Amino acid sequence: MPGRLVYRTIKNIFRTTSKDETASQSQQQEEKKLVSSLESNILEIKNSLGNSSDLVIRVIHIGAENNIKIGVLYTDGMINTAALQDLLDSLINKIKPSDIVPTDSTSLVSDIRKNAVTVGEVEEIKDFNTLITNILSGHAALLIENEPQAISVSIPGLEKRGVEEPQSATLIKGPRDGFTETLGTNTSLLRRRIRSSNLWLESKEIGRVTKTRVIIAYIKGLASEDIVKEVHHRLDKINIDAILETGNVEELIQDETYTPFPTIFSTERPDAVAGKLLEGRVAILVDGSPFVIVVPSLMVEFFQASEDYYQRADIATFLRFLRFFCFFIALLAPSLYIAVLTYHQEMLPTTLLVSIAAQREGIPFPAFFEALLMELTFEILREAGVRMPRAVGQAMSIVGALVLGQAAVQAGIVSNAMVIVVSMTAIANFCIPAINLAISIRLIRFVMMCLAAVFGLIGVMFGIVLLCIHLCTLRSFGVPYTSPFAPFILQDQKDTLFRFPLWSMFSRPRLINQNNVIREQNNPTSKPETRTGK
Amino acid sequence: MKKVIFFILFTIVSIPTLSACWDTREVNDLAIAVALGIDKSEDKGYTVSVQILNPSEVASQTAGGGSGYDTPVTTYTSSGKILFEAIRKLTQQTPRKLYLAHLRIIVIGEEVAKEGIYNAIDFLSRDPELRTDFYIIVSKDSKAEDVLRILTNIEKLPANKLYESLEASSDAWAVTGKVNLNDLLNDIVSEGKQPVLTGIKIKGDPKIGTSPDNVQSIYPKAELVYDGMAAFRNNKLVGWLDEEESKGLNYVKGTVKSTLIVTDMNDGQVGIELLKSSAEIIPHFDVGSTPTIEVKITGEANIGEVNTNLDLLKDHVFSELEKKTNEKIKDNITSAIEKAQKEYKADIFGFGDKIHKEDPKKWEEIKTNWTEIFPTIQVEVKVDIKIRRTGTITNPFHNELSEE
Amino acid sequence: MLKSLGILLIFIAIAIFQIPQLAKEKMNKEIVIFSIFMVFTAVIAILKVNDVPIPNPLELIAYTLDPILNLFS
Amino acid sequence: MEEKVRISPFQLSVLTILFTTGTTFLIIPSTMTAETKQDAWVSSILGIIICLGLSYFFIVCGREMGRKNYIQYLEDVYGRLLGKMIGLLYVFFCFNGTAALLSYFGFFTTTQMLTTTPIEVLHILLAILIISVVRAGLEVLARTGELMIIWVFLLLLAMIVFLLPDIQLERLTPSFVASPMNHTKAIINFVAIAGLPLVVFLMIIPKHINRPDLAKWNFIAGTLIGTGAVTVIIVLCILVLGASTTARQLYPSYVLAKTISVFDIIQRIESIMAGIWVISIFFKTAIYFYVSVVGFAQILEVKNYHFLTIPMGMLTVIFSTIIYPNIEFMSHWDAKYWPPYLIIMGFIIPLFTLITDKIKKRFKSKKASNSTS
Repeated sequence: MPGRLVYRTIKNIFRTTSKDETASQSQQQEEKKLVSSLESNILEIKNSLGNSSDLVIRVIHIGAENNIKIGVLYTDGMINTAALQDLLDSLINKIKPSDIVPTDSTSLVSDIRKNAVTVGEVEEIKDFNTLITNILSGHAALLIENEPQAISVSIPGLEKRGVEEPQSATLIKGPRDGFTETLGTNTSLLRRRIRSSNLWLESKEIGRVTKTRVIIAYIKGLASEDIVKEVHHRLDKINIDAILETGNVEELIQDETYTPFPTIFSTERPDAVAGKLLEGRVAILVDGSPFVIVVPSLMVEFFQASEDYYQRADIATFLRFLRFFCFFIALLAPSLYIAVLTYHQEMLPTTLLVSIAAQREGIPFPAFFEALLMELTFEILREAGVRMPRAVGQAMSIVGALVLGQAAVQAGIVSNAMVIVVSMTAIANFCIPAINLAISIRLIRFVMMCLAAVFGLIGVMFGIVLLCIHLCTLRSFGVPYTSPFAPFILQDQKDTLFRFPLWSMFSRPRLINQNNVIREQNNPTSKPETRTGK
Repeated sequence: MKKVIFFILFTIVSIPTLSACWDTREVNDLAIAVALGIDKSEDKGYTVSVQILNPSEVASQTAGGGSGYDTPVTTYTSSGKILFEAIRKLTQQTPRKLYLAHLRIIVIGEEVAKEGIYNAIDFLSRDPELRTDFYIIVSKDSKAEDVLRILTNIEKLPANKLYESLEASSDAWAVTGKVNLNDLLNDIVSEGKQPVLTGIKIKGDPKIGTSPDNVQSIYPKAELVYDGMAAFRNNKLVGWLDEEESKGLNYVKGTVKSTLIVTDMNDGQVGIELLKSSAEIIPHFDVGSTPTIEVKITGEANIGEVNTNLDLLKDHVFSELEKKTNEKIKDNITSAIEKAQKEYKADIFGFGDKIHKEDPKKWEEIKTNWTEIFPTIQVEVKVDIKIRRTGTITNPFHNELSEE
Repeated sequence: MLKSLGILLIFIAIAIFQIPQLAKEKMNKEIVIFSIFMVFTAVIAILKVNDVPIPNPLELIAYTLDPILNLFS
Repeated sequence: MEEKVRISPFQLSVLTILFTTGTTFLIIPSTMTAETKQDAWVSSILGIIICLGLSYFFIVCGREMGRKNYIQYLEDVYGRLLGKMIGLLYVFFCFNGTAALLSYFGFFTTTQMLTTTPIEVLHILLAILIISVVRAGLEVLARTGELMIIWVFLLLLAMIVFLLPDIQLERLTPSFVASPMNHTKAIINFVAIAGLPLVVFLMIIPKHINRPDLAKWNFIAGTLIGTGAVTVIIVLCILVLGASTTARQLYPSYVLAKTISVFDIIQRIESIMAGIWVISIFFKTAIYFYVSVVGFAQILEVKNYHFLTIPMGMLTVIFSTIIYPNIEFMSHWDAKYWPPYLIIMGFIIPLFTLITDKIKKRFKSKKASNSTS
């Protein structure tokens, strides 16, 4: 059993390191209370932040004889300066000397809190750790001389991007706002669309170091309690130092890691998220990322663009079909080409066979390597195109199209037909609205090509069956990934391959939503009453 | 963990398989055969000739281009005791691996046809590479080998030329028959029907036909022409039907899509274009043990050409034309039937089959000596063609000319 | 010889991955059954690769069915 | 061993359809037309009726079984030892079935598509599929079936539509000439290949069905659709190829696909049409394999069956090359021994078990009523 041994040791190595880290972390976090001396409090904070340059400390005197020393601490750039100005103004001007009785120690803090602080959320804090965390997340801390507690005023004012059109999912018809990196903005975008008291937003903090705020959004009564519970459970289980993007959360809570398919839907579009919430799904928003993930998600969702719902039903259905078709092209075109060209030449009409044979005359590679070469070249081109500065893009396409396409054909390295197949595959790949699914297809395509090279069409069929088996084993938060095709649910077919008119989609997806299935009632077609010809 | 096991299993299996791709054949490593000829060789075996196309020449867009002319096809010949041996032996000559899936046409030499085509057919239907969608024809007065050596114009591939012109002549002139492997097999196996195959003839000098000169001149010195049909009995060729008889045969078989019938009328000719026709074979069993057969042809026709002085719009003209057309068709059919009955004793019309279908019990009785009975049976032919339209003009110009 | 070795390797690889799984769930009986089964299969596989004739199960069925069929005919 | 997986009645129908059509599509047209020529469609329709009766019979058996699978039930009826021995017969049957189907797949692909590929590799290929799907469980198998059956039916539909121009109705004549003896033989063949193997579903119904009350009609409908599709293929073979050509072919429906030619564009697509057979053979093999593994696990009384899949799968691969040494043996065995074997396994044993159980139950209830009164 050496395998097990290796597995154990590796596991142990990982475990020990993580234990050490948590241990050191918890040592640091030992409760440290504030003391009454303002000086030493400030010093302590300064020290624990390592004299950080973005920590701003102002000491002001207020009160009747300017005898109360107050320290104001905040992080530069994390707070709203206008609000801070207001706060300082009111501290200095509004508090009349008579209001403050320096001897009454208990009421001093609450006095200031009641009278002077007019903005933001206010807390009273007694230990350093919380205080420091607050300072670092956009609070201004007020430390008062001779008081062993501090007032923390929330006046966050981050530099933020405005609401812009999302880059990853553009559309022609439909709302153009997209999520931003700010959590508050994102929740407000959702709230604006669903003005219901049933839209519940539950907050969590994940990441031992980053302490990222994560919000679980769902509609009470629509979302299945089990799934909400499961989401909480899975998020609570996360024990990691940093959450920097939604992708991190996604990877940590998904059902199955060893799959190229995305089992969690993520989008930049608030309208898409709102729509999914209304189907009874649960959204997870992560601070610092414009992507929101929605669970549970099914495979068909990755073929649905939010524009589908803003367009006529028949056109949307056509587009859906087109996308499914493109899915198959993107997945299979090169492998079918290889299979037909190396195993099933009889499938080509004689004239086509002759012209391909003539093209391939003098090409040194077998069809498989030719295809592999072109596909890899294209993947490289694409990857380079994504990471490149915009300005170079033009040059890139010239290099790609002319140098690699034209020249390679003329040099007799690849055949024209192969270039056509590869470009068709690439274009088809772009038709799939969800990028994460499109990427997984790119991966599987290579496997298919290998199978086609070894067994021809039988190999491709083998690959398809294997793919289906794999898809059927997948689940997203307990919901079978391939539903509503398998298990087949007739009512849910209205929003899969087809997009039925909205009035006919009166039920929510069955497997996701068991409690409140009916969307609308007594609302047949919205035909006007037939007019009598008067 | 499950996935890991699976992955490892998969790689273990796929590594040896990837390194050996058993059935791969690259397109550019194939010698694509488009036509196959089967002849007798001197030593009782078969000679096989294969027409292989030359992809770069066929696919080249600009003809010539200064680089000179390569023939679009090359024909190789080899012989062996059985067909398969001869084909495998061909690899000694062909530059690449022979690939037979794209065969368009198979030419059976007259000699082979006279000796029997069973052996040839067995290989053709057994080999998985071969398909069944090629046509089978018989070379007339020449070897199949020579037929495959003639270069053709316009259709660069002679095999394609043969294929296309067989289709065209069968559809528009109805003197040839499109027979593919499945049809042939069914006919050979069937007790009440004998196969017929279209014949191909070389018109002109076969020697010149093999050189590019043939296609570079506006008037080809050697041409491939379909000529009549070959009647078989028990898979052996017994004789040929000429053009008219072939047409008659096709009428009875119901395979006439469209054809032209020329009738004499008022010291001129009228061309009747047959548009659709259907045939019905009705066996009767009332008199004695030998059945009689009634053949009924019905159809519709147009007037296609009038080379005589004729007032088409008079009411009796159409019926007269119809009568003459019917007679003409009937002549064709009876001459074909007579030839089949008297000369070849081969039931190429499938009368026996029809009897089998209509009255299986009776057929059981006469099945064994059908070959003897067939020449004696009475065949009654009834033709009923209706002429419907006159084309885009009514009366011919002749009428006005003669008035002057 | 090389083939037999390869087969052994495959079987060992599978055992290495399957047995820890069973051990994790404390299925000792299953481990025993699995091992016996694997050894049996490996032996058959090696015999097969070395062209040792292996009885055909269908022959067994045919052998038992023959008397019944004779009864009817 | 306790499995809690449940499939829906619809999924049961899907599996039944795929199970009845697998291999049947490929081989039955030639065996049927060999016996009854152009009347094969008559015997296959009679065969359908018998198959429906059989599937009803299996449902009746299933009703008696309650929430047990067939092998548990056998142990119940005959006692532990005898029950296990009879159960072992079924495991043996399914094991042979799996190996034979792998062999069928190998013969088919090496004959028609990949002529020089070693047959073992193709066996291993299919074995990988069935091992992975059976490891994943019945639910995944059923769901995969739902995904794939659409393609099978689309391809089948395409084949029928594309072949419509080639149909010659007169190939069906002369009709009703085959002798009753030939009909009986053909029907026995049909039932033995399409109907009787359904006995393996006793391992699935009613135990693994989430709504056993609905399963009855779904099972019967599945049988009807499956055998109906087979009949359609038989009729199509006769109409397009003719009875004698069909009977002569090893795989007539593949030749059928070869003849497709519409507008000179949709032609030569038999390699795609092969998908029908590959998919349905895959499911039939997978179900056989599932039953053999689960049955074996049941007999050994182990906690789960998953660990048995790989060793048993490998054993099947080895035996798949032994079980049919050549096509001649295959056709001989299938013609002579398969029907009686299946009649014993698929009809006589279940019937006997059912009767024994009924008698036992009556006896028990009498005893019980006697003791109470």
